[in-house]
This record gives sequence, structure tokens and C-alpha cells, in this order.
Amino acid sequence: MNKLNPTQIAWRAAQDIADGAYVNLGIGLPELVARFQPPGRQAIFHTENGILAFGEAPSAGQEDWDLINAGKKAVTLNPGTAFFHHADSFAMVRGGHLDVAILGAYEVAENGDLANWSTGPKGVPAVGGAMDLVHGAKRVAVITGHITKDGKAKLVKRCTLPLTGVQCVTRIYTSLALMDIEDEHFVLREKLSSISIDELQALTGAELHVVGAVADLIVPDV
Amino acid sequence: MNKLNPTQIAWRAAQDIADGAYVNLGIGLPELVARFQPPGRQAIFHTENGILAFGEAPSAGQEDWDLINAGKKAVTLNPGTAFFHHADSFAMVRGGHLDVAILGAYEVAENGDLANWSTGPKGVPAVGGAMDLVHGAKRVAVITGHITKDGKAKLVKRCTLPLTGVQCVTRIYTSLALMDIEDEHFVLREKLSSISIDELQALTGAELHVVGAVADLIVPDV
Amino acid sequence: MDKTIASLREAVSGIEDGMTVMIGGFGGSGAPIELIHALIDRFVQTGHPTNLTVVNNNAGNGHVGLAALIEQGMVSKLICSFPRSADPRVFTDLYLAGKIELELVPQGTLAERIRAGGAGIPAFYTPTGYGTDLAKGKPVEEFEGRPYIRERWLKADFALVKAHLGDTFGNLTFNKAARNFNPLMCMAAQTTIAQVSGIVRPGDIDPETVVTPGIFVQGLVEVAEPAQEEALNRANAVYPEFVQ
Amino acid sequence: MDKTIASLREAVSGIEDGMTVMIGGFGGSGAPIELIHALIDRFVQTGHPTNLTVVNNNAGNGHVGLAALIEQGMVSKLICSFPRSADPRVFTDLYLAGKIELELVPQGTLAERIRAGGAGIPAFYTPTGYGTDLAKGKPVEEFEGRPYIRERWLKADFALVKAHLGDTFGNLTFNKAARNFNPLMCMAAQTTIAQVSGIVRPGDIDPETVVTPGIFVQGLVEVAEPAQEEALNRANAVYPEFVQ
Repeated sequence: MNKLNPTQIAWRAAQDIADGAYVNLGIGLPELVARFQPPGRQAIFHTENGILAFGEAPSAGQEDWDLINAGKKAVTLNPGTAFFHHADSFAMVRGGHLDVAILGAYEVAENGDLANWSTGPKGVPAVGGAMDLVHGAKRVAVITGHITKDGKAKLVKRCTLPLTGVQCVTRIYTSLALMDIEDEHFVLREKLSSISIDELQALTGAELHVVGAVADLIVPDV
Repeated sequence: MNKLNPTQIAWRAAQDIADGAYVNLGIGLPELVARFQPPGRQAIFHTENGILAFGEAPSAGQEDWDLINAGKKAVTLNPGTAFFHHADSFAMVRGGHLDVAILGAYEVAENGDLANWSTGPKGVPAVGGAMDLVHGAKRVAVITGHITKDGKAKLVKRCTLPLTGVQCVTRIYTSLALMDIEDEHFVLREKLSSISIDELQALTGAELHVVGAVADLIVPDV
Repeated sequence: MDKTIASLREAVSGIEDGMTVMIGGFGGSGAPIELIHALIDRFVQTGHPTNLTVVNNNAGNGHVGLAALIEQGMVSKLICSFPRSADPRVFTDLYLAGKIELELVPQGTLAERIRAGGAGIPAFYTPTGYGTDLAKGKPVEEFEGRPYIRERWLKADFALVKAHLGDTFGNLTFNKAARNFNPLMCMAAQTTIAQVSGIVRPGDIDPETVVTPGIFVQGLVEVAEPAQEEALNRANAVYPEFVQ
Repeated sequence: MDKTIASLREAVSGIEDGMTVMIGGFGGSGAPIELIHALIDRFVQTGHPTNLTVVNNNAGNGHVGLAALIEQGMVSKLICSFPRSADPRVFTDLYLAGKIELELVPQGTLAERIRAGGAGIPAFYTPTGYGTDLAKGKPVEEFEGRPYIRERWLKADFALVKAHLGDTFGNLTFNKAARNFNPLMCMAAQTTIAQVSGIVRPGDIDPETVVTPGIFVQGLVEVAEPAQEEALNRANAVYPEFVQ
């Protein structure tokens, strides 16, 4: 099946970030979004551990281990950086000062519920800042493969895994499509031209609503 | 009647401040305490508007109006000063980080209640930081004339004026005596040698308890 | 991205009738006099904005800055801790005449309520004010044997603050004790406008010394040599100046 | 007044069995490795302190610092947001064996609970965690139509933090993102001990750039060239070093 690779999903998500937006990117796949700011736009990236306006990773051997992001990876400074402590950092998050948070997901439900922190009672649970971000940022988007590696739906009627937050996600970027969540429904906005709506519906665990035109999801080779 | 002047009351209060203590002095009479740090001791003064370790008033014409204390009077900097915002300033207060707050009083009750912000429903009410200080500092002391200008008791059984805080005062320095509040009683510790306990009791609105020796209240001419 | 606003007039143009406006400063220290005066200029010319709720530690002094804003009749309610000053007549007269509402808040509670507004904390418990007239009607709860009262967050449509330097991202520094309520108000308003003595480029402020990160600031206007309220009052200044 | 402590050994000498200890840092950034190792040294020599409750964002990485403290069996309970790392085996094995208790707290709630502990706020409401397993048993209340859960302050007997410079009054600066939880923990502990790269005189730190005012710090110990957890782990370090 033709589908976007993770970098391409990240590219698409990056196109929706406005100039001057304050953005938090979850650990892992969402971090790729930072690479694709459209020309002429400058987003300011926030990391939970107390930096605004940090830059890319340094080259190997140039790391400063006091200058890391929430994923504990080394970053660099950009002009206009600010440092602050964790309470101020989460005042930014919880207080609604971030324009968008882009997170990964295990499951997203059609009512906007998100599960992305725990795969169940086995193992060691870890939550980090995800529960704060989902109830803080003005807009919470998810980027994810459309289905799991073993073919199960990640977009579901109700989450079966422990929730990160209730009714918090408003846009989902997947390997096949772009959907908004409106009135507790998945509303299809864009899809790959190579897949039909019926085929997409078969890979989705809740009803896809179509309101107006569905655009082609067009992404460059990145 | 022989009595201490305000500066002398302040001098006595200053003798109880330990080396290294963090101290907030109320506006007016309590501010005089800062002048009398015993030799070899260094207290650090806190002002609600965001300075630790500020210094004395500048000479006239040398004022920097961005460098003022809670009474809006110009102060100076000492080595080791720190600036901070109001939320951090009252985190210091409310969080129990100040060793002592020394405040003025309209009335102090034998149970430790303090009234020092409002003389009743007439006029414009103003509270400032007093209500925070009385429930924050590790030790709350009052310095005051023993009686009002028209001869009424300021140390009373129960406050008649609006309260600043409940059961918060533990030591009172007056123009005639030094009392602790213990188990909801005034316990006399020191008095001027020129006044008898009976005379002092007659000027006090609640019973003075004597537990052990009552020392002479001895203060230099300042 | 450049948050610079060209003029004081433009900087205050979004403030509408009935809005809640936080105004930084403690007395005259950190008070954004020029932003306040620009708001008065607009009112004198257009009759708006009016019916404002103002949050400040005080209630103005003399006839400039916040006192002048109140004197114009633009303020219907004041939320503050200490409505007294060397010359509080403007507020006092209106208050005693029943023409301005006062919500009196202990200073630390005022600061914490503003911070809570900025930090997404709708309510918190504090020992401050327990058992006093200012706790009337507020929920009481005991924690570890000690009583506390519950206080609500405070938010605003606009914050007008005074900072020292600002870069075009909105990162701010403050001058000495002029910091006071200003950084908190930056956090708690939908739109924060800072007047700064100088606008610099991103990178010109050491990231370690930024006090208010730019995320809390929506607009910056340069006032290279700001007036000090105390100096104006010592000169018996009145704003707007009387024009014959 | 001089808050300097002469040795790491003396700096951690007051920590007793069963105490709650906040340890600064986010991963290895800002982690006071030398203070932690001094505490381990004491335990190896004396068998104390043990049965500690530790508050940290994480649960250690590899076999140094916090991971080593846990590996020694000194920690009976961990309060953290993210007990995973590149090499979390020490904690994971003990946790799965039921030998260490875990209180998992969302990161922003953890920061806010610590700040609340330092600021005298016994409880506050947050939207974070509402409707999730981590809200179980916590009071829920609606404000302005939105549900929030109530969280309690977090305090400690000791905080061990890593700062950059400290003056003898205890005023601190931090290095870049090594700030993180450190300033909050300074506020929330009965006794805060900071390891600093350099101890300077009062006045040597610009008062505008002080991040943690000295009132929040009880002791300072100089570690001129502190180790970085990441560097130690990349070298496969183990603490204490195995001595034959």
C-alpha cells in the first residue's frame, strides 16, 4: 500500500504551523516536524525542560549535556533563546500559551481522547509532560501511522488503552490522511489519491465523516 | 510615665534577630529595627516588592525610584542583593522562608490574633502584604506603644478591630515591656524597672502571666 | 517574527470598553506611565475605552499614570492590595462617593492569583486571610491540621507592563525592583504590551538573564526615556496637561 | 554569614533514614552527581541513610548518580514523571520485583507540586490528568465549565541541587537547561544543599541575574569540575567503583 513515511507525515504537519507560532513537539516522530518550516515562517520551539527557541542538534562530539531537549538529546542555541525553570515551563504549557503541541499516539478516539503514554499495566509506567500538553496547548495535533504495525486501527471509536487526556485532539496527520475532530467525529480533510474513501474507512476504527471536499494529500519526497 | 521611645522599642526587637536571619520589617515603626543589628550579626532584609539584602536609604537626590521598599521609600543595594518578582517574593513569605516578621499593631489579643490593617468600615481599606506575612514568617513579632495615644489598651483579650490574622503573634515589644504569647496568654518576660507589675497590668487589656523571673527591660538611649 | 509596535497609540488600540487590564508596577516603580497616558489620550479623543477593570497593586498617586486614568472616569473597578499612596485623593474621592468599585486582595494573594491565571491553575489554597473579613464567602479547607481558604485565578484581556530591554521576540529584562508584578501580568493576559527602554535583536539579551520569555509578550513599544511617577509627582504634574 | 560547607561528605551528613530528598536535574542535565555519590559513600561506610523517598523527574540512567543510589537499595520510594532512560535497568528490575515504590506524576504537576510546597500553597487545581488513571482518588471540581483535579504540595527534608555559581549568601545561577527542577526544589526543602562550580563573594553575581535567591539555600559546596551523567554513562562508569 502506498503511504507516507514518517518524515513525510511530519512535513505535512509542519505546513500548518504559522509564522511566529510557539510549538511543542513530542519525543520521537513529532521532533521531525522542526525540519520542515515553510520558507518565510519562523516557529519558536518549546521544550519542557526549560528552553524556548532552541536550535538543531549539534554535530557529534559538540554536545553540551546541559543543553538538551525533553528527549534528552543535545540541542543548540538560536538567537532569542530563553532559559527558565520547570514551573515556568509548564505555566507556558498549562496556561494556554503554546499555539500547538504535536504528539505521537497509540490510539486516538473520535471524541478526541488520546492514549499515548501507557500500553497497559505491564512494565514500568512513564508519563512525562504529555498529560500537561494535551490540556494546555491551544491546538493539540497527533502525527501517527494510520494503523499499527500489525494492522490494527489506531483511530478508534473509544480508546482501549489508558488515556493521556480527554477530548483534547483536534487534528490527526497519518500516513494516509489528514482528519479533524469535530463534534466527536473524525472529519476527513485530505487523503492520498491512491486510496479510496472506502479503503481508508476499512483501516479506521470509527466512522469517517466527509464534510465538503476531500483534498489530495500531496507531500514531496522527503 | 517613663517609657521607651519608638526607636528604643526597635532597638530591643533588633537584639532578638540572629545572625543570618531573613527578616521582613513592616512599614513605619518596624523599619527602625534595621538600624540596630548587634555587632557581629548580619540579618538579611526582605521587602515584599522583590528585593533581598537591600541597604539603607540613599542621601537626598540620590534616589533611584526603581529601587524602593514596600513603603515606597528609596533604598540602596548591598553586596549579595537579589531581585525577584512578586510571586517569588510571596513564596518566600507564605512558604515559611522568613525567620521573622516584625509588624506594627492596632491591637494584639492574648490568643495571638493581630489587628493592624483596618480601623473599621470608614475610609478606604488597604491591606498590602500584612495578611501574608502573619501566616508565613516562622516568627511574627509586634512592636507597638503599650497603650494608644488616648490611653486605651492595645494588648487585649479579643481584638475588636478587623483581624489581620488569627493566632499568629508570638512576641510583643512595647514601650513598657516584652511579652510572649504562649497557650493563648500574655506571658511577661521583661518590663521597665520603673513600673510595677500591677501598674503594667492596669495598662493591659488581658491578664499578664508571670512564669519565672521577669527581667528588667534595659535599653540604651537611642 | 518581530513584535515591535511602532507607536504608543497603536500599542493600546486594542483595549475596548469593559475589558480587564492589568497594569504593572508597585507604586511608581515599574509603572508603564507612557502606555497609561496613551490610553488616556485615546479616551480624551474618542471617549473609549471606559468601564475598565484595572488590576494593580495600588490605586495611583497624584494626578499622573494610574491616578490620571482613574481621574478620567475610565475605571469602574479596581482590584488591588493597597489603595493608599502619598496622594491618593483621586481614588479616595471616587471610592467614598461610590463611583468606583474596589476588590481588596492581600498582596501575596494578588500576586499568586495573577500567576495562577498565567499558569492555568484555576484555584489554589492559601493560609493568607483565613479568619479575616477578606475571607468571607470563600471556601475553607483544612490540610494537615491547618485551615486555608481557596482563591481563584485572575486573568486579563490586556496587560500593560514596563520592562527594561526587550528583544523582538518579546524576551524581557527589568530594572531592579521595577520587576515586581510585571512578569506575572505578562503571563496572565490574553495580550501583553510591554514598554521598554530599548528594543534589541534576538540574541542581544543573554538567554540566562531573560526574566520574561517572549511567549508571554505579544507587543513591544520603545519608550527610550520613560518618566518616573515619583519624579512627576514631585513636580506636581497633572495628566493630561491642561490645555487652554 | 557564609553558607559554604567544606566538603561533600559534610554537605550530606544531615540526611537521615526515612527522609524525603529532592534531587535536581532532568536526566543528567543539572543532576548533582557528586552530592549523590557522597551520599552513597556514607551509606557504604555506615549503612545510612536508607529507606529514602526520592523526588526526581526520572529514575536514573546506567549505574551512576541517581541510578547508583537506587542500585544501593537506599531508596524505598521514587516520585517522578518518567522512570525511563537509555539504560533504566536498575530501577526497572527493582520495580518489577516489587522492591521499590513508584508514585508517577505528570511532569508539569510534579513541578507545580514542588513549587507549591515551596510557596506555602497546600493544594491547587489543574486540568492535567483529568479523566486518566493518574487522577484516581483525587477530588474533581469544575471551574467555568471545565473539570480540574486537585493536587497537593510536595515538600522535602533535603534538596540536593546542582547550580553554576553561588555566592556565600546562597544566591545561585544555573547553566543553560540544567536549571530545570533545581530552583523549585531549592524552595521546597527544609534544607537545600547546592553543589556549585564556583563559590564567589556576595556582590559577584549581578542581582538581576540571580535565579535562586539565597533565602532558599542553606548550604553550598564547591565542585569545580562536576561530572556529567551522560559522559559517565558513555564511559560505562559504575559507582561506587568496584574495588578488589
